[in-house]
Amino acid sequence: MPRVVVDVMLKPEILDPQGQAVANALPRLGVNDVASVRIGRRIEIDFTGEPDLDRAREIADKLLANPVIEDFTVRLVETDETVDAHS
Amino acid sequence: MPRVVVDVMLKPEILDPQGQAVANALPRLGVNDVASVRIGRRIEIDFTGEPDLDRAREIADKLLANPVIEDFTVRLVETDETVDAHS
Amino acid sequence: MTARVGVVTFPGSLDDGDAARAVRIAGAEPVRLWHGDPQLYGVDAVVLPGGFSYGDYLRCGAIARFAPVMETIVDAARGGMPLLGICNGFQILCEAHLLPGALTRNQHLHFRNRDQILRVESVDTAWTNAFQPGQEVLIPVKNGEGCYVADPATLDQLEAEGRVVARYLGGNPNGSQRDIGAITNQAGNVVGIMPHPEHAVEALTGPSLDGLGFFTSVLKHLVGAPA
Amino acid sequence: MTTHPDPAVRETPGAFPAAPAQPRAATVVPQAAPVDDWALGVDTVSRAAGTPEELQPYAELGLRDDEYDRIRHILGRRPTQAELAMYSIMWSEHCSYKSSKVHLRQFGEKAPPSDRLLAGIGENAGVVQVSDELAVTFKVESHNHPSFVEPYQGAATGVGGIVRDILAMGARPVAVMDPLRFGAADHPDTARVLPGVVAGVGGYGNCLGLPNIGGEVVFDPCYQGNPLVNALCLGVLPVNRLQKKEAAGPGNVVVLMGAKTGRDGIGGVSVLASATFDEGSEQRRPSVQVGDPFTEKLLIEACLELYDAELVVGIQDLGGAGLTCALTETAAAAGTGMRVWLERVPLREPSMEPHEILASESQERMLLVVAPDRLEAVLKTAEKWGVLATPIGEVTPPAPDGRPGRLLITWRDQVVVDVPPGSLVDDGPVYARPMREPADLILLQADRAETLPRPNNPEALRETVLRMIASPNLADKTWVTEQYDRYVLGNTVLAQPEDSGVIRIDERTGLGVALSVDGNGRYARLDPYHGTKLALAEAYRNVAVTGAKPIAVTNCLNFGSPEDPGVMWQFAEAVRGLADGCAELGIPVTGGNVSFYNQTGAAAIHPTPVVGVLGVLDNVADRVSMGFVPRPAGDHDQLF
Ligand SMILES: Nc1ncnc2c1ncn2[C@@H]1O[C@H](COP(=O)(O)OP(=O)(O)O)[C@@H](O)[C@H]1O
Repeated sequence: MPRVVVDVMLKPEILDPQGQAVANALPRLGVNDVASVRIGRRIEIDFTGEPDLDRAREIADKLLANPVIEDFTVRLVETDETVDAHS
Repeated sequence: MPRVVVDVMLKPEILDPQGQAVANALPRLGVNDVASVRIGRRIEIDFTGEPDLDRAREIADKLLANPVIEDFTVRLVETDETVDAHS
Repeated sequence: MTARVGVVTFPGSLDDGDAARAVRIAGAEPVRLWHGDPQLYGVDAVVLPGGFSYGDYLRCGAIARFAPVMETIVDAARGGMPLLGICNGFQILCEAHLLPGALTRNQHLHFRNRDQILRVESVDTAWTNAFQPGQEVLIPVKNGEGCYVADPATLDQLEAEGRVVARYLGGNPNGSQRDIGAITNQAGNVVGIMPHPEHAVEALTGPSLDGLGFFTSVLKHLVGAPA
Repeated sequence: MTTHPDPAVRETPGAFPAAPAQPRAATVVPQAAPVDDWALGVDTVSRAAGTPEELQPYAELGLRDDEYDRIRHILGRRPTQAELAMYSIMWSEHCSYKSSKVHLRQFGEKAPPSDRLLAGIGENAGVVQVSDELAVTFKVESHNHPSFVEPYQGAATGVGGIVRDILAMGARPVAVMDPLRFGAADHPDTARVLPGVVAGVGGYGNCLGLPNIGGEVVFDPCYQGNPLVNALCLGVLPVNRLQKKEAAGPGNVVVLMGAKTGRDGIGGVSVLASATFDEGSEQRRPSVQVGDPFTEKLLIEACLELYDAELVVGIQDLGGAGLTCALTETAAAAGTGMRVWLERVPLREPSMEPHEILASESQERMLLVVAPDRLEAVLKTAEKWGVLATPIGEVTPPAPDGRPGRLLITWRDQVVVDVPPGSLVDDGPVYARPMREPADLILLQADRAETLPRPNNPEALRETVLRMIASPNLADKTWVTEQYDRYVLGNTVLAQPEDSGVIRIDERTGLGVALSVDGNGRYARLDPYHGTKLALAEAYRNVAVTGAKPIAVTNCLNFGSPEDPGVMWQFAEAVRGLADGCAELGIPVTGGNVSFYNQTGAAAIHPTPVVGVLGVLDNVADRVSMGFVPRPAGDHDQLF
């Protein structure tokens, strides 16, 4: 059964201290060619029946993202493309 | 320029209190057909030059994910597919 | 008649008992309200206390906003009822769009607890009329997501309308834009504050008694308010 | 140096108390079932009876040959897989205190008489009466190994565990403290462990709304591969709200309340995967316990409401040994039996097997014993607070001849466990392990401070002062302590950087308690007997200088492997020192925790007894703080 994935990221103009902390730590790992790192949330939703994208969009808009500071996208993903399928 | 996206999710057997809290809140929004919600992180990495997947994998393994409790995937995404492109 | 001030308990509220104590010390009657019960039991004002409502797992305050009691509170606040959100309460007020902007992760990424000096900049609100303009107060701050952000236009508007209620002095504890520690709505009845005035109401347990002013203010406001 | 008081101490082959083998219960008549190759998917009691020769991985589970034989003797057959898991857990060092028991007895034997003690050693936590109406309970526990593997979750669940211990006594948890030990401050692994541990202690405690009122941060290379994360919790209860763990009253319902059960921390028993299991073994990896402080907060509020309404007969928290420990301890304490339908346990992963459910260390769970006519009210309260509560079994009567009842557990109508609960709890092995003063001790002791060069000119003095100032062990601890909420609950009278935390416990009268935890591994390494006494004396002094009267002691004994005679000697000396010190000071040890196997390879940590002392202040307004406080009257007396 496909799964709905909602990606929520801070708007580009909002400072992301976590992403910055990671970016600042990279040179210590010998990584010098990263321009920027942004950290957001990935939310995987399994529906009991058919996955419902509109429903998911509504949930995202009301609850999962805060429109003042965040943008989101909603998409369907086959279960074998999910993170646990290939780790 | 394509961007590298690292998705980090808790391993399936690990308790996800965040996802559970969201799932429990949904009925109050009138949503009753969601079976489960899992919440992880989405990390967007922009390289100064060509995106380097191997490099990204190394960063993910060392810094972005906690291998004791998390799995991750690394992939290339065209910038117009990113979250801020269509919100 | 003593004023009745409601204090809401959400699952995960932590400073609800302290807020009720502060209300009592200020001379009002605290009335405990429950997140799942939309009734306000005729209270004259409401405090949304600090804590981690619903674990604060998604975003602080995001889930609490949908509690049944919030619907009634939002309506009452739009009608002019004084409403104070402390810390998590402030986050809930922003999530509920009663106040503009949002509270995000502290810039230094740590939870931080310290005694903080604030300058009270607006004394025209229901919760700060007992202070002198510009008065400096010492109040504990303790949060992990207390960094206030809003777009520049909103920030300019807040400043222009005198709605920045308090600013951090002597070091910004969380990276808040323009050192903002507390704001109010246009009507001045709804105030969100990140530091914890309810922890500065007793000499024995707090760094000062400065927090008491927020609670005595609302009593003053209620007496002066048209019935 | 001192030797053990008992000259006959040796590795005891007959480590078991002379408990008679229990005859099989009449409830289950195991038939010599055909060897059915797991036809039922699980190892049942009748299958176990029919396959006496089946090899079992008891050694991998940490059981010795004689321990396994003993289990067979008790049951009159081989244990089922689930039973084997249960015995291996309950007879582990961690649960059975098999190496420390013989020493810890001194705490009881040497303790001064106390009429304040409402519950002592052996309970989840000691309870001390502090006024006509109020009692307090406190205990310190370790979560060292999990915190090394996953610092944030290890430390967080350490706090969660000790809080549930306090809750189980009927108390509202009101404060925490965290004695911590790390490797060298500049070691890269300390940079991984320390921030994670501090964030975990803070994250869990802050989210529960418990003020953190003190602790320790000590750096020493001996803790490099084995940091110590000890957590203390203080609770307050009305005297008449004291809870019991006894599963009394046949017919009463056994209710599991709190989080769903997952494969958390089942590492120990993962060798028991059933023979039918072949696919997805990847997913059976033992997993790290993840804490959910929000659920714990709801659990606290729900439990307190149940206590106040007098809705529970008995209660026990689920800690390290999960359901196994809670079921057997509650039944054994009452002498009753218990009947449990294991498939009723709400699972996070439906594929879990009986032995995994019994061994799971999933956090935020409590076991309640409830009279049938109160069940509905209990479930309602749980629902009000949004926590799961599920009846999973019932209390059964003792045997007609008065002997204790049996614990009978079924899984989808198959009997998978049928044991005398006391055999797991009380009849475990007890060892008087060999002890020997470490060979290097004489040399260590000979190398006295007097032999160190003294700064004898201003330049050397300056250099010494600078070195001391730069020492991480003397540095300001604000980076740590400001990540902890000290104000929540509004009763914190003293906290960091004071020597003791002071908490007001009665707003009307000003009654309060002072608490300090202290330990010094270096002193204890040099002389475990006096080092431990010094830790006690320091905590005692810290409490006394606030103006409080010290009345009770808790302790967490962090040591290397008990199988190392040198470590065992250190342990015995430390216990003797603490027991003697307490006798001299006239205050009892009310509880504590032993953490063995703190070592990397053959190198043990310094013996690190951490001692907590609790004192009473009739009025917290009279406390004396550390700083100079100008008084209106103008007297500036200060205690040091
Ligand atoms: N891990 C910790 N958690 C909470 N408080 C701590 C911790 N470590 C140190 N503290 C507190 O910081 C203060 C200073 O600690 P320390 O320098 O060890 O004091 P001292 O040397 O006087 O014992 C004390 O109040 C102590 O309780």
